[in-house]
Amino acid sequence: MKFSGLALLRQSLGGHRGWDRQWRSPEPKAAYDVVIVGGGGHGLATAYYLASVHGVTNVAVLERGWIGGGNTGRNTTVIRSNYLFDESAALYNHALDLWPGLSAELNYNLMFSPRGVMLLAHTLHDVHITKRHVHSNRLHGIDNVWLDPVEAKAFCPPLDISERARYPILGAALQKSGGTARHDAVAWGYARAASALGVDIIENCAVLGIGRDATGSVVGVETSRGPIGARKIGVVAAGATSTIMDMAGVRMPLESHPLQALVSEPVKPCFPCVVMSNTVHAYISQSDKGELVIGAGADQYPSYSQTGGVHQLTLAVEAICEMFPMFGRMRMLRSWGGTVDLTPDRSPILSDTGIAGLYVNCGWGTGGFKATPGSGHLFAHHLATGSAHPIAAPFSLDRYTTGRLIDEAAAAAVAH
Amino acid sequence: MSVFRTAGGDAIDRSRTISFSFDGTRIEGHPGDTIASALLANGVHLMGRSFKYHRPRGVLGAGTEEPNALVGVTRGPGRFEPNQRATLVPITDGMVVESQNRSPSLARDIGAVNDLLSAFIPAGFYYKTFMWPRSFWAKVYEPVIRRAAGLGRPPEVTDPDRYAQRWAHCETLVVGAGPAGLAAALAAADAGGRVILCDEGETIGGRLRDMPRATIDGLTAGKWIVQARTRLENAGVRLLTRTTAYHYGIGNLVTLAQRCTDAGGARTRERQWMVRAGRVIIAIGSIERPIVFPNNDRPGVMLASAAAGFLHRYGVLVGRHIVIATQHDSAYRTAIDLAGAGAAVTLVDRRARPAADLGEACSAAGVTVITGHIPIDTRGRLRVSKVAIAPAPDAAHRWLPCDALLMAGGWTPSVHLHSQSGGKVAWDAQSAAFLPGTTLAAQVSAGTCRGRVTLADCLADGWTAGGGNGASAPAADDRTDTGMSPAEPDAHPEGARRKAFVDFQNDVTAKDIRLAVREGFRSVEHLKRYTTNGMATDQGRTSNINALAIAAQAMGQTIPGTGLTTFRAPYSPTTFGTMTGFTRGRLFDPVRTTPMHARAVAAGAVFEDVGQWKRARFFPRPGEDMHAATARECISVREAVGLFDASTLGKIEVVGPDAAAFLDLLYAGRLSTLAVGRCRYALMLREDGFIADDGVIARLATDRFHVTTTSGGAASVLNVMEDFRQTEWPDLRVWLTSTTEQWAVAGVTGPRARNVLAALVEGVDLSSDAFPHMAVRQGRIAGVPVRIFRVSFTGETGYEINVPARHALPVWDAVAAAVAAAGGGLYGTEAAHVLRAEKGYIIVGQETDGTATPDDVGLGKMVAATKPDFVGKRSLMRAAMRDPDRKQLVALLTADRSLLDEGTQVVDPASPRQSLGHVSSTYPSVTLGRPFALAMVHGGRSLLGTKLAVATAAGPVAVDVVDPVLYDPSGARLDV
Amino acid sequence: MSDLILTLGDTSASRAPDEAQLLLHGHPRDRAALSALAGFDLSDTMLASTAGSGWHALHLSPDEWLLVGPNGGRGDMAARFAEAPIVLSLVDISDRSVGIDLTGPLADDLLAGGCPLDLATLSPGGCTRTLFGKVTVLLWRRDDGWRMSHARSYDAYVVDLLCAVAEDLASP
Amino acid sequence: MLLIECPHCGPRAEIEFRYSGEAHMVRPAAAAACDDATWAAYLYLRDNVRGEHAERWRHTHGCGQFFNVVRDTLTDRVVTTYPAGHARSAAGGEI
Repeated sequence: MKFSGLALLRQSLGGHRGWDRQWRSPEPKAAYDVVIVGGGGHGLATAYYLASVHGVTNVAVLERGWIGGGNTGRNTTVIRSNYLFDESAALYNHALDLWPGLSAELNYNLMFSPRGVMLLAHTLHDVHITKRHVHSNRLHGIDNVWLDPVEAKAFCPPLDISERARYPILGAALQKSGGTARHDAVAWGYARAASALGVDIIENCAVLGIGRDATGSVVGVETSRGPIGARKIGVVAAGATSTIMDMAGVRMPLESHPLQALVSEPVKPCFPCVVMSNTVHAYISQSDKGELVIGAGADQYPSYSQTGGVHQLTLAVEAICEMFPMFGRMRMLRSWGGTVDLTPDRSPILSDTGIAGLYVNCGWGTGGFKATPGSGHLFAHHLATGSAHPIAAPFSLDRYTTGRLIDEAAAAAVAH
Repeated sequence: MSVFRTAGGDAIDRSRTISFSFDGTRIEGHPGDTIASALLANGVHLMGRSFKYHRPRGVLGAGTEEPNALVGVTRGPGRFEPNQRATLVPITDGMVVESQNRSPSLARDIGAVNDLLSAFIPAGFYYKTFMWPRSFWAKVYEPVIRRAAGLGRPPEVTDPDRYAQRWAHCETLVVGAGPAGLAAALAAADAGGRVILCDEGETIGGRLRDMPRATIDGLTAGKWIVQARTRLENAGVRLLTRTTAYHYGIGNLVTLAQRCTDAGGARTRERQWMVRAGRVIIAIGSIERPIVFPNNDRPGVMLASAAAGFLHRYGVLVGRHIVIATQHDSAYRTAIDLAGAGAAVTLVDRRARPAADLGEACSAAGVTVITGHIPIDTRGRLRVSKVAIAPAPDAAHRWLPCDALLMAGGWTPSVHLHSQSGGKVAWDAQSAAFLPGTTLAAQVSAGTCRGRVTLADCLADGWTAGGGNGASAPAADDRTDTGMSPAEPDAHPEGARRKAFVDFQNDVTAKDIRLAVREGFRSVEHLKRYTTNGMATDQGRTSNINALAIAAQAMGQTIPGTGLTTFRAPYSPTTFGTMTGFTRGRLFDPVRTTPMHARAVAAGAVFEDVGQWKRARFFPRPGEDMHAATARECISVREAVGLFDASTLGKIEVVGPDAAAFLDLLYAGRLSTLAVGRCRYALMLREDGFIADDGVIARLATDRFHVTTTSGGAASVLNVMEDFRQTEWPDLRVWLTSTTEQWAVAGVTGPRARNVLAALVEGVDLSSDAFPHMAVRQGRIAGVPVRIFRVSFTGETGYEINVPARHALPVWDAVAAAVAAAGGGLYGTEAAHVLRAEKGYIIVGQETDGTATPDDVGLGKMVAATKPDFVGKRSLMRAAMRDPDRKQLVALLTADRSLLDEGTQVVDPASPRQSLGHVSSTYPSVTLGRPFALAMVHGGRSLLGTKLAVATAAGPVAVDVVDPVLYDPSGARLDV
Repeated sequence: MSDLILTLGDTSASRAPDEAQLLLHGHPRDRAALSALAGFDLSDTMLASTAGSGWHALHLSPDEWLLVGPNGGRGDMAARFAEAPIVLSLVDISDRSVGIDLTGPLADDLLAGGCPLDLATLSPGGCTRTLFGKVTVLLWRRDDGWRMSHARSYDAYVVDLLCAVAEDLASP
Repeated sequence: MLLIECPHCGPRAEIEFRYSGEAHMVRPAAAAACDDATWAAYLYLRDNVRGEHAERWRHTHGCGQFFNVVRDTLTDRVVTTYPAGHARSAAGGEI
């Protein structure tokens, strides 16, 4: 059933008994053309674009738990594309181009809210690197502009631009087309749209092994719900990539770390945009429900526990109160943790693997949510055609051997 | 005082009356009252409006579980807090309380129109609409929704209060000072070791305070609590009340939030305790569940336990005509107590045949008992006025008039902290509850939070958990039970169009949950997220199990088969101030200053933050801006002499017979050939081949080197060095000592630098033959032994005088006087950067960005490629690292002599959208008489002498690509 | 500058006197020879200190002893190691850090405001590096209280934090 | 916040330490002679295991020593610690 205000009205007369399952829950078939391992936003988007763009509908998405239950449902939903290097900017901008039309395309309100993303500069070094971003972005048509402190405060009134601060604000970069979206809706919207096009979404289905024939090509997966054949396998399993790839004997340049976030109790609107600070180490926005959404730093050690140290939460809150001292009397309501796959150069991997039929999409680190539509779109191209989309090509695994890294981390210190 | 105040109430001080305002009305209460108890004592039940439908609401609970009665509290300027649970906030004289989420008033709220529209806005409605037209979501719909959402108004001014933090260590931490927790702490204190006992309440006792007729070891409950406190205090137990354990972390680190004072001011308002405990005893009790039936949310409808709490703690009767709906035993005691306090009480039990002795006790107390009935509806706009009861939802009903309706839907053990510790929970059919299961943490749950029912069981359980011998546990007379009788959560069948609330604050109804199940949201996490059940500020304390029961019924599953969402910190909402503790303002991050900092301040320096250091950026004279001051400082260095505080440079003393071999491995250059008394510039690479740091290395003796690092790199360079020393080449006989702060450094540079030193230094021949460029000597200035390095970061003759830090000021003053006498002066980092850039000297972190090799920045000759190995060598051999089209360091001169902005992009005018590189440094230069820039440009060295462009916001600016050494290419000025 | 930083009832924090500090590194197996050079036994127990002829040696790392002694004796002590027959490193770090002496019944509580360490694990003479707030400090338990020392650039922070902790301890 | 038993200083809070990567990565002996793939594996490829993970830590704000820890990455529990240079051990960390 098409979602619309009219449909809601009609259903309200019948006690909303007419709504169907938003996505089918089929038993797995014996084999598929493509099996996507991982039912997060990126995996579901990949399946959707395989079906909608490439006409490949004999597709299954296998999810160990519930769809969107990994980093898709655990992130702070920041969307932006103002990355430093040309390759990264092109990649993230590909996603940002897709966001505005996505709710209509999927017929699911993802609540994409381009309210602006502001990156603060507190030191001359910050100014230096931030301006480099701004100028590089401008050349590539990305709307990232430099603001002086007064302009920054005009856009985000809660900012404390006084000299009182330990690290006073010297300026900011603002990407107005950046913003936030409703994370769960992204997973559910892609799932519903993909399911409608024939994609099988199979939850509670853990992949236990990757089957290969005598030539080494993949032939399918072993799962907790039995063997499933596959001509091609796309691994899109953030937080479990190393484990899944190990089933095919591939070692990955990844470390999986806990990343926490927290929200405050909801209050009336008081924070208009997204603000990030690398020097003071925090990022913050306010959800439509009124909660301040605050991201913490990754814990220093690798872990799959989906929990982290209380000191990481504390550091994030300290930073927020330093920049916004009126929030000292707000209260933390919820915190949670995800598992992020970090690459050595903090740029993702969209790549062949050296094994015929096996492809991997991983390493989005702390900032994968923003890339969801672009990542799915490009990875679908790769799976359908067998070769990387030109935008994705620089993000191959072999860059770690050649040394052709795309080192956003070195340049920006922290990426979100 | 109010007619609803009865005798009793252990929390309040009846001898005093204080007042506060609630929405402008003056309300009186006693010290010890909460906002809720004071309002109820005055007959005020309407305290809030719900989040979505703006339904009128009163209190549901009496404690931390409260979803409805949220208020904003002001205690003076800056001391406003939204979303306070009225059931927790003690009243103070003169405080101002406001209701929330209503307009214009609590009684008449236009938002209540949502309640009429509720048929159109079921769970998840917003995912299905607001999609057209495309731009309207962010511009129209979202702002409206955002304004409608949110609870209280946000705090708007800087929080004026003080917060603190403290680490603590103990053998036993007991969380919760109810019967089980007290017994546990008593036993642990007897056993010895450090014991900490915390409780979120205003005082100890927990639910025991609501059982005045219970006796323990022959004492009434109240007397036993007093005795227990004395015993604990005498045993040295640290007793923390008003203290909530909000986070249970790995390694048994439990974080507590202590509310020290509600008033604020000079006192610490809240204190965070970080407790590392040998073992933790969790005794945090259980929370009563509401009953899900239509219109179960009117003011006056509350939990039976809440009514008991208000009666026993505050002496407040929640109504005169009270109906209690129950499906198990615990409500009977409450019924009897309420009747004893003067209320007319009717008890409606779902069970057809409750235990006979309970019925007899009720009769004796004058309580009417109706069995085999359930509540199915209520009436009353701003306060419940009657309740419909029937044998079944669709059976014939009758109305019972009432002014309070109490729900006793069974008890939910609080497994939050157990779950936070990494413990599993398991469904226990007998208790009809999830109970603590296995855990790897050194913790144990005790009392009702693990399903113990009677008071005697709870005391014994706590006593045993605390290490006591079971036989010597405090003994309670039984049937005066805690009333924690199990009851299967009620899955109220699908009913009429009226709303049966599950999550009161978020307005999630039973129908919403069934709708979500129909739409395929079958995982408990999906259910939670789609309906928002359990995501309100009460964190699902009263709603999670009921929601689960309804979902399980809708799916035809069992409750344990449906699952439970994960419990996450915080245990209850915790202020940011508490989490921040001391870490605010000056204590947010250390400010590091050099020994000469006061002199820079006195000289009027403008500082910049470099890491944690404050460095003097320039020294403006009256009327000068930064450019003017910097130009003057540059001229001073180029034409006379300048003095620079270089103390922040990292310094490491590398000592041992293998020191030279070690440095050969750590640095790209060769240090083993360095003669004693000489210095060499060196690059440290990362193992991936990119520049990590640079500095000057001096050889003080065959086996002793003085290594300098960048200011920001000092700690990481030492870390890398220690890593390789300890783990990769542990056989090398070499040790590292950080001497960054041992030495203060005065940099003297300029054509008159040698003259300045000549007047000051004893014991050093300053002639170029005796003390050439890139050499080190030891001498004395003002009687202080100093190390003098003849190095230059400006292109002029230069000396860096290293002085033991505690003697820095006299030496600095002497040097400064000599510099001034020579016509020079102080210069700051800005001038230093201009001067070095004119010479084409790089700054690591500015020309390099973690992706530059030595060759990229024109320092390929600093790499001793013939060394068999050094950190980063292998990586430099990779194809991409030797690509001739890598970005290379050049200088750019604008044709129009304009100053470029840093970070601007270099382009070929023929293809202006394609970046060829970026401007890494850009300055006006008084020396060159024009602005200039350094840039990293693809294949830059092959483009020297060509023209490119730099893309600016105003359009392309033509530039000449030239060699990066723009000043004194021959180096003659280094030896003036 | 007064030597007294704060008082809190019978508890006080005051500036430690300037002393000579020589950082000695040597192989643990050479401890006997190192002791002979120092003129007194160097501890072989980690986080313990020993004393002799006016000097103390704090064993802070398996191959590291911090020699603390009278300012005037620095040259003599350094000279003892100058022509040593064994491999070692001796570096004068007397100017690197500044010290604060904490005495009185609340000294432990002052430290607990910023120090994650279980202070009860150190008995008199015990010593270790740890954190105080965001700064590395050296703690040394002495008969009459604690000596806390830290790199001198952090001094303002350490003093500010101590004062903040003291204010909290004074708050009821 | 982890509680880590430093082999030299005893149990300490995680904030005194700095994580330093997967343990027992062997730097190719003849680094200059190994091929690009071998070198890339040393630099970047990691087991990243779910379960018991051998890793390096440095007691940065303590004794300054690097040492090894075996920790369960599913529960974050420290299984054992042992000095750098010792072979991996499940218990006690002796060679």
